[in-house]
Amino acid sequence: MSVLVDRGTRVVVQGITGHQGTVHTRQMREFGTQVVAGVTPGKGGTRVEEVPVFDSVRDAVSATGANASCIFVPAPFAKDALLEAVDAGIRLAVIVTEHIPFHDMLVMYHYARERGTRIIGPNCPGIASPGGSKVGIIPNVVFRPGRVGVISRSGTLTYEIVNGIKEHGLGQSTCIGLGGDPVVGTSFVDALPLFESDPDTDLLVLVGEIGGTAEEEAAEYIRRSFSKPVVAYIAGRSAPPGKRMGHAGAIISRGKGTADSKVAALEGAGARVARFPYEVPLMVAELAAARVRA
Amino acid sequence: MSVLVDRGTRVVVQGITGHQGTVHTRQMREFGTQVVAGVTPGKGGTRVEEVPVFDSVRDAVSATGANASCIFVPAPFAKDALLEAVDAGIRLAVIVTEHIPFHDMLVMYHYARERGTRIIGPNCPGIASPGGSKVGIIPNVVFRPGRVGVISRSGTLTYEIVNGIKEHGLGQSTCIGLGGDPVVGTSFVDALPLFESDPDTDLLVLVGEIGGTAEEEAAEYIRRSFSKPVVAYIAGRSAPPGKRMGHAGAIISRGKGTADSKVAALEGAGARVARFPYEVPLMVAELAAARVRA
Amino acid sequence: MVKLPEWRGKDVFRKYGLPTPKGQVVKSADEVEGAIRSGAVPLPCVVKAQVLAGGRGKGGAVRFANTVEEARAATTAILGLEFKGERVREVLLEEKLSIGRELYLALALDRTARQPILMTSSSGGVEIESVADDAIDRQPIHPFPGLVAYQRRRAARSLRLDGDLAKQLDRLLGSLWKAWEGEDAELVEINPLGVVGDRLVALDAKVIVEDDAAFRHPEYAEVRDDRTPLEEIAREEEIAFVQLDGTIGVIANGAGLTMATLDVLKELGGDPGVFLDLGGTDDPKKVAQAFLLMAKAKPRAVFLNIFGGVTRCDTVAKGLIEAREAIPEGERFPLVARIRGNREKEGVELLRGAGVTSVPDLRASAEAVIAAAGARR
Amino acid sequence: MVKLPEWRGKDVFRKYGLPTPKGQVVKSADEVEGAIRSGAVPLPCVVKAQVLAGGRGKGGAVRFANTVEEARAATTAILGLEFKGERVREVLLEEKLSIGRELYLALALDRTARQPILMTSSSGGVEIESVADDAIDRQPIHPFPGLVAYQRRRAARSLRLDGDLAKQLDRLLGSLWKAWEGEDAELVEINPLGVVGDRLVALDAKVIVEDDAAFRHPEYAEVRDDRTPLEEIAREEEIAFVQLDGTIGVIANGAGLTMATLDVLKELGGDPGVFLDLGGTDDPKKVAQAFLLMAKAKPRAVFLNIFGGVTRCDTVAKGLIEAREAIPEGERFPLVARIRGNREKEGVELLRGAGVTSVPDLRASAEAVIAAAGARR
Repeated sequence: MSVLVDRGTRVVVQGITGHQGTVHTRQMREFGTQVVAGVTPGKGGTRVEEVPVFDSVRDAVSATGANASCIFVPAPFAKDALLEAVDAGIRLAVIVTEHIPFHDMLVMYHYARERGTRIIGPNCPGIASPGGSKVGIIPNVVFRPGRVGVISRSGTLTYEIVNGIKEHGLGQSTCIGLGGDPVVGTSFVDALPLFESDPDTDLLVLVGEIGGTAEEEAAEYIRRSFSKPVVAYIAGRSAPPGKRMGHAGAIISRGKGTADSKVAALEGAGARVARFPYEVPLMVAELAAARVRA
Repeated sequence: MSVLVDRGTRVVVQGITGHQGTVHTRQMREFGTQVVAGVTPGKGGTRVEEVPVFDSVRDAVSATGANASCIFVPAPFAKDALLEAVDAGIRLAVIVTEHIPFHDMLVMYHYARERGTRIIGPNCPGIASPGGSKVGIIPNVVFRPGRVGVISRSGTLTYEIVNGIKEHGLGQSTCIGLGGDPVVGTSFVDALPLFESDPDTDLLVLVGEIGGTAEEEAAEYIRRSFSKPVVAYIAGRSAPPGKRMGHAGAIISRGKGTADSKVAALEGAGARVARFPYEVPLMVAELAAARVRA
Repeated sequence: MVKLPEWRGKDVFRKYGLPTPKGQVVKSADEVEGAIRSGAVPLPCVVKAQVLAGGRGKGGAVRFANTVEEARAATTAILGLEFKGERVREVLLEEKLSIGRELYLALALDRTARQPILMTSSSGGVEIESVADDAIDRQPIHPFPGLVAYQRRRAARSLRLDGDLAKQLDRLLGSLWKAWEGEDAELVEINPLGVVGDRLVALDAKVIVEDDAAFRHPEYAEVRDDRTPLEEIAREEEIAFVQLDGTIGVIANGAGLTMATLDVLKELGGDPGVFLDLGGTDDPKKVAQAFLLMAKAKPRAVFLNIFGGVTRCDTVAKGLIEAREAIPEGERFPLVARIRGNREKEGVELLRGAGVTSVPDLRASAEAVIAAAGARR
Repeated sequence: MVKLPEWRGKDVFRKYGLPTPKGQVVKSADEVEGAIRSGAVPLPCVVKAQVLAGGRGKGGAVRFANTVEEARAATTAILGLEFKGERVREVLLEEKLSIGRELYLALALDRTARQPILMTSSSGGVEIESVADDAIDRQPIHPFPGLVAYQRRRAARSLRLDGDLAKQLDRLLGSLWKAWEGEDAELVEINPLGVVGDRLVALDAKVIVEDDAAFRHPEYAEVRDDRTPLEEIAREEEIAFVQLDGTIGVIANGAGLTMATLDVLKELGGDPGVFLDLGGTDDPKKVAQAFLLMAKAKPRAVFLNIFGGVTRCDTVAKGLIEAREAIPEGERFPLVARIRGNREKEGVELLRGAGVTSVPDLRASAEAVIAAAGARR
């Protein structure tokens, strides 16, 4: 088992004919993902990386049984792409696109949620379960099947940490990059219960960053309802207030969203919080070893 | 047991200080309904028929634990009243108000449904379960506890038929007046499963009328999934096309919505369809007697 | 239903940026020359009767004109018509366009889904009822995000429009949606939507505004509809009132009961002529008003069928007694009453005092009123 | 973030029908007389520096004037100020109103609920952070129906407004919601909202438009923000770039990794001075552009920390090599590189050819760059 994706996941790539869409379709297929369709309006009937392209998600779903979507559509059109996916019955939508206005995302989030479609992202690297399926853009090379779950607001930093886990001889159950925007479809507290109930996950790595209170809410959830060991890292300890640090969501504003507050909350909830990113794999390895001994 | 309402139903009356609101608060209380609160903005702190009045539904719910609302608010303000009830956590909203624009009702319907609040109405007499609770305006005198379920698009015609059932020595489990508008919160197909699974209902009376295809859809549902005997009556056999017959929803347009089509569908589904309204109680009595013998 | 005449529907279209032909409405032939000379109506032009019924083309209610004189003559001819029972009072003069394909486009209500539905068909220009079901594409629109881009793309595909025409359709659908919402429409229909060279043009316009939203649209207060004069009065007095062909007037309370009463009369061989639903009221004056209105419809007999709830039996009896005195000698009618339910005893008592006996059995009372009305006309 | 200056925020308010004081913005004292004589600014008036920082009142950046001469003098004085590091370039002259109560009103984003949130407090006129939590009423607004009537009533109760003032608030909140949506705002704040006799007036205006919606708002393209000149260039070149106080420039890919790199430097005793997130790119030119921008910030040393994914290691190496040649002599800097991940081998090879050694261990490479930057300033 894994979280949200598995070998049965059938992916339609929205925006498949764009450069990113094409490159990552190839990489998803190399990972082992069943990419069954692509969509680009006006390009129906063509093929990209052997994958048939359709004019609409509805056509793609009815022809191929796609049940998940990976969205690369440019920001001004991403809202429409997501609504189309939801209306076509897609249950999992990974939105890689960055710079989507949060006003659009508010509409997308509520529309999807009220119809039972889960959004991951936007502005995210997606989700991958080694040996299973990947929907998104996380490099294939960092993975190795294993029992460590990872949830993160970052992209590259996640690759770095996931790779570190691999280099320490361990592997991942499922890794989810939630995205760096202020409004995301799936937050830590939405993802935590999935890992809690996943029998393939023994321990969890949580990578947070400054801005908002998602980590504080995660800490509260962990304290009350999460039974597996957690190793956390928070990026942005040195960031000044009032500045957006790359991610639209990474900003300390009006005194809220500091790294200190997040670290304190997570430690209070019993998580081990690393000071340096390279400590994360070490802590994971330690906990995994303890688990084996126990 | 009963359908949707019972002794645990705690009603807030929105628009309680209006004439209708006050009159029907009294009658609901006489029926045995727990009317726990009223709402009229600006009248908070007063009392109507011994019931405390609040400025907002939120205040009413937090003070009294109301879980159902009966809405008498005038049409231009009904949408707001319903949204307020939904946001305050009300799970059942009976909207008595007539002449609500269906454009407003589209918003109300989807907003409520997506949050798990059931709407009955608008332009409806409401729901009553004799010996249990009544939310709405059906006259108390027509009822008597029993095992006949009633669902109807009409108001007065329903009273007439329900009264006839009483005069034939039988009684009702639950009676729902769905309302005469083109867009209603609960339709026949929404209500039928509730009666199917209600152990207190032995047989069902369905009172339809011209306009729309709700009866045809009900027939399809009955044919496939409804196991109890059904007696039906359709009003408007003599109505000409293109004319609204009192109810906003009662109109034959573009060849759709005729009584003939509805009668044929219901008969095809195994329902007994009465030619005259006064035949309905007779048919019910016959079926009830057959059931007792069986 | 507030059915807007074509010219007014096109005014609505222009308000929301939908493309329409150049044109002007006139009420007399004398206005024709000015309309053409001013440039408002280019020649050659189409001259169209402004009536609500369909099938104008075949019925001689649409004509063509190449000159001012021809336009004037066509207008005179059409203004003299009575089209399907409706007198023509207004004529729309419009530029005559060279039409390529004729498409169909409409937003209507899907009662079952509780959603607006976008209907598109490349078989436009004919009555939509005559188009095969699978030649019409239907897309439900969720009221919250509204008509979104992917749905507009699908509409373009279903109409086989691409390139710039697809872009025009995209904008046009945006406007159509705004018109649907802004006007509280129950139908917005463009049939046909013409492909005129490289442009899309709404050649006809059907806009029906829902009655219950009238309070938001005072601008339509005086729109003439296909109501009879008495129905118009009833509307102003907020009485649900429909004139039919028969001889027996029915006054009942509640739409369902009133319909059922008409049905019973018909089934028993009677000939119902007026549907009057008192609705819920506890004001005898309102009841009296209804009786006075009924009198004006000159029924041969009237059946009063009340099941008292919100409307109490004694209220109805008081209203009836009040009305009886006010009805002019020549408009009086035989009455059969059946009043039951809330305050039945008081109501029956009051009626008896006024010389009216309430017959509690529906069938018996219906038969009595049929007898009172006499043979069918 | 596009933070609008007060006068521009008030222009937005007026566009949506929100009540504001009469006033005019000036850029020189010479414009003052005209503004007053024309009636645009009644006397007595308030003279306010148009800066983004708060606390203007205490800081001498708000003054009062009873005559043209006083207004001119106040304008001259304020235009000479440097307020919290920001030079005053514009001054807003406004009618001086007799203010009763001062209220607080704002729409902001609640990230957790993924909803806008309406905040109201009867303790307006002070920084909202200083107001007790329970003195602020918070209502989440669902984006679909928007800010509805019952929520506006609750806001009126929380602000203790009734009668006509409550009606004014109802309309005002309708406008505020339209401004929130129409301007793609991340904050719309009125602090204070003044009760002026029997009127509500927005005495200040804070409107922040979200960056990602800039494509829908070309009208704000030239709005001056609190970015440094280099940050402004970076914005135009679409590079995530933040100037800090320290000496070490960091170029990394991905916001999280870049932040983490800064953190590592700081933890190890270094002093990061520039945050530069390359983002995802496979264009060496884009990488070169980033290095050239970094050079302009004059760091004592630069740390290149790449984990290759979408951005490949060889692309970064090529960009670096391209940039090195283009950087002017005086702007060159010592570089420590750590490149890992996608095409690591190729990238390391290329760098070695250019005389740069990639240190794969994060801690070791961080310590190397700290050493290269020398002691803290």
